[in-house]
Amino acid sequence: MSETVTPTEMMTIAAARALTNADICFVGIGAPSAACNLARLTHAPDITLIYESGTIATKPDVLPLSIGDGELCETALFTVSVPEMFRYWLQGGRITTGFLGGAQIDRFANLNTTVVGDYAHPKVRLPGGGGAPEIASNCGRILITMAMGTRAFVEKLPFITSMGHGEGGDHRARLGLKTKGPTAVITDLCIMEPDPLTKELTVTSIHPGVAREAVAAASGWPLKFATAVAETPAPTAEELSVLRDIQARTRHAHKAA
Amino acid sequence: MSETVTPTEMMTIAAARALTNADICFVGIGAPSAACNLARLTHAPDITLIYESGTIATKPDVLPLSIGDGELCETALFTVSVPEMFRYWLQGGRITTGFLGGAQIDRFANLNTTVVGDYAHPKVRLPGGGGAPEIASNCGRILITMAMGTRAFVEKLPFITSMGHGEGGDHRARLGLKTKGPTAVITDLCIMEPDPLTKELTVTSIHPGVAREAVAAASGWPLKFATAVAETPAPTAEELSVLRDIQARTRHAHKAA
Amino acid sequence: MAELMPLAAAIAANVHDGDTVAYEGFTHLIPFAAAHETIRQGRRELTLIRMTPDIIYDQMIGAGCARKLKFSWGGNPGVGSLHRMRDAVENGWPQALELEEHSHAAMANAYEAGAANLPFAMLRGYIGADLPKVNPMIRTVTCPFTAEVLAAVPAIRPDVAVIHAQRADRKGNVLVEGIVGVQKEAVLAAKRSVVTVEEIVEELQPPSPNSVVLPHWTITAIAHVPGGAYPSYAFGHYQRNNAFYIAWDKIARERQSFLAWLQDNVLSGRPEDFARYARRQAAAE
Amino acid sequence: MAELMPLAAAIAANVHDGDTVAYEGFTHLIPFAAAHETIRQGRRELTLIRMTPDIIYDQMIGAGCARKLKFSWGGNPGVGSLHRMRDAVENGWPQALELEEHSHAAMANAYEAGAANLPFAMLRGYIGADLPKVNPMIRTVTCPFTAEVLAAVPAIRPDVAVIHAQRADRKGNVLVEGIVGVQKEAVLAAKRSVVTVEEIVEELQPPSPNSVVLPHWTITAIAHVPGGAYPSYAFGHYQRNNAFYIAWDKIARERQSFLAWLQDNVLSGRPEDFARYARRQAAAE
Repeated sequence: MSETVTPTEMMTIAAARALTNADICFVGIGAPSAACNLARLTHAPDITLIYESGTIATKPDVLPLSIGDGELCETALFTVSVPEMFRYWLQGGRITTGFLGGAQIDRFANLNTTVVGDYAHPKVRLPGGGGAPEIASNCGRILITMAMGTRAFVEKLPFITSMGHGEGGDHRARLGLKTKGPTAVITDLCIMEPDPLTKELTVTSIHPGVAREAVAAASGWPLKFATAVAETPAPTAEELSVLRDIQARTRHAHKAA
Repeated sequence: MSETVTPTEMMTIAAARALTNADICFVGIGAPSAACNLARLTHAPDITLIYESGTIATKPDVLPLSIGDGELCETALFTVSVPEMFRYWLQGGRITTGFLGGAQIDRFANLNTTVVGDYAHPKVRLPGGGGAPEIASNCGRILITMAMGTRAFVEKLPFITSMGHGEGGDHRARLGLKTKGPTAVITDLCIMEPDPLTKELTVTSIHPGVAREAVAAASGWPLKFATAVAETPAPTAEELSVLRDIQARTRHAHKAA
Repeated sequence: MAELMPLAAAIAANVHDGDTVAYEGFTHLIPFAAAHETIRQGRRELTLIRMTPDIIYDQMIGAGCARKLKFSWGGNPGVGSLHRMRDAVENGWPQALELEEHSHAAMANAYEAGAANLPFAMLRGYIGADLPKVNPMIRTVTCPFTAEVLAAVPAIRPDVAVIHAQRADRKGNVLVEGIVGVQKEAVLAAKRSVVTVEEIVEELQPPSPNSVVLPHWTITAIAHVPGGAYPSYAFGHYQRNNAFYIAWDKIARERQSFLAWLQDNVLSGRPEDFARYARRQAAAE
Repeated sequence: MAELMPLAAAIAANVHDGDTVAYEGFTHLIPFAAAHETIRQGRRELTLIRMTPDIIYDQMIGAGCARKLKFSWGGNPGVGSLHRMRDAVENGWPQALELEEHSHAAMANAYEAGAANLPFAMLRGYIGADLPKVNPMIRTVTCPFTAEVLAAVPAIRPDVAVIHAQRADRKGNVLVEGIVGVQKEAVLAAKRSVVTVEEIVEELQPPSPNSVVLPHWTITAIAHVPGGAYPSYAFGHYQRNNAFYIAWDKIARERQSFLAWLQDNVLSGRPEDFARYARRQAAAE
């Protein structure tokens, strides 16, 4: 095992720590999937993982490449149709935690995964929202994982794919939402949480070895820092080894034809 | 086997003859269930029988007492939830033939199974509509089986539980319905069909040994007869023996505790 | 999170006077043991919801548990009337019973909407029927694309759903199999849920990945009550006792015979009594 | 009534230029063999509907079959962009592609509404999102009981649905198992349907009474195409070829490499070619 922790590993481990045994978690592909399964294989063995393909209480041995790999169904308690997944389970209010990422985020944790540029004549056509618009509104809380950078953390989104805290303040409540929305943005450099009142993202914890200036420089807007910024605890040996093991199994599995 | 055919047997056999191999049939309990299974066991072995409990393509060996007896599920191709039954299969327009009966019927084949007397202060509280209101509108055609009598075949219904031809004529079309509605009322004395134009029920066939006057006397409204009234073909030996066999098996099964 | 407990404790903790409750099971898996326990505990002023009240609600209504019934078909299936329900509606005995009446399609859609956390259900229904004239809870909604007018009914959101199922595992995950009715929807639509089961197993092991499962975090309490669906049935365990359904017509026809039956079979009974029905069937196989 | 026929005949009889089509399968059971046959037959001006266009629609769009795409997530799952789709949207190659974009929840509900023969679907969705500003097919409906405003989208009613399934019996009844996606809804919502299957059996024998079955009278044509979901997978038969999904990124990135791949693997291919993927997997087990 390498002694150097990569920023992506730190991000995944910090995200995993935000989860508990009581979570019913709607998992996206990539960092969220790694974080959720890391939590399951370390401190939260009873966490319930749900993928939008319909697999409920799944326990994959390797990380899926798609949200519907066979591994997910084979290890699930049961599997429902996609309409049922979105109607009874997501809209039904059964999911405590939704995980989102995106191409771009703004200071109120709104996300863009649709287009860069004008919608009708895009500079870059991104994949689109998928489940995100309703994950963002129907889950009890939202965790976001994204690597930082000024092209990703932007002053103004060209398109709001899924709402975080909208224009800030009580915007969610004004739209009738009863769910919390994003409660943390876990990046490769730091952890941000919305200010209790304004809902503006505020850095509350910086990962070990990362300079405060580097965090500020990686944001496209003037980033707020909490009065007392913590240092994210370094990954434990167990966290690192479990994460690297599952990723090694995953690489091996996906390369086999 | 008794040589005398009872009126109920004649009714059931006449109803069975209205069905074909191509029918996807929504079956109610009682005479419809007997008729549908008689058809399946004689001239229409490939008929698809569906009970509102969710059992699809079922082949019961004994007639069920309820629409959800275990026999129905055990012999079905598959079984769906009740919401799915009413959404995808009935409202979905997948049923070619619905079978209805009722406590009362009027000349336009509207049915009452809700109350006799005022709704708020009923003289007799009947079971209610169950699936009937939407069976009546969503099936390709409706067959009705009811024993005749002046308390059942009435001038005016106290309550329309399910619509037949409403006020007659193009009433169904005016309400946006594209299905045929009742195409035959098969009784213990005769068969009635709606007039092509007025949709008033008209006797088109009288069962063997039944006097035209007896038919007229069993209706609460002045009954119309077709210009050429046929005589319903007498039950064949096969029809009778198959019907009596399944009813004997059924009596035996339901008496066992 | 599902907690495994005795039936009496499960009902006491979850069914309260005045609650809106749905004891569901469409001819199959009807939770009779739970209903009897509710009668024994003397619950009053319940609003009962069920597509087919069946003899389970005939018993609860006759025992005086109910002030209102929301339903779509109120008969003894294949037999005739529900005499206790009729006595309450027609004569107010043992107390008046308010009715909210729908069609099966509307009730099924209303459960479905409840499970989906929608405020109402829509259906192409009630066309040319009189029920919308007497039930103000049947309204309309207009399609914003085609302008078609559809029927609308409120979603069903009970305080408690009570169902019976084949089995639960140690964590409280539940398998329902066969005629599954609206049980899954009823549980997902309800604030709380009580599930009685034929057996508790180590691992649920559904026969198909697409089996009907209710995970433990959708259920409040689970009670192990073998035979708990008798005289209805549990697919894979025991058959419907059609003879009892036929016999019920005579028992329930008169108040005195009903009260005698109630005393002997419910008030003097215990949940464990139901096990004899499960055993008898197993022995016969 | 389902008719068993060769895939070429099934596609020729059911998929016509200008049709609105849904080749469905949510990461699992994606009907690649049917899509390749459609490309070979030179279909044009199709409106393609699919929640996740995936590489199956990347291939059809790149081959020039499509004029419009209705979708909710257009990526190569876990890998990156769909380069052929982006080339059509951004550069109009090989022809311009009109987009109608929804969320997954809206698409899933729209299929469900189509299967239920409703004109529209409602959902608590799109709250605070920009998509309703650019898609006039996202409207609202107001609850007649609570006055809550919900999102509404038109029901999906394709001319043809095309799916892949594990097996059919001789009568044409079809079993789908595992991640069942929106395939059942797509078939029930469509005017016609084509189903490719891994195997034809004498009796369907679903593992549970509640298995996902499409009876023969809901299906127009069935073709026996073992391996027909490759490089996606068929639960119980063969696994997803994730390596091919990763390789597709390079194949599809440039027009020339895509066209060469298309010539070698689709235009010069036959439905029978897919059997080698099913066989290889069977041998490995």
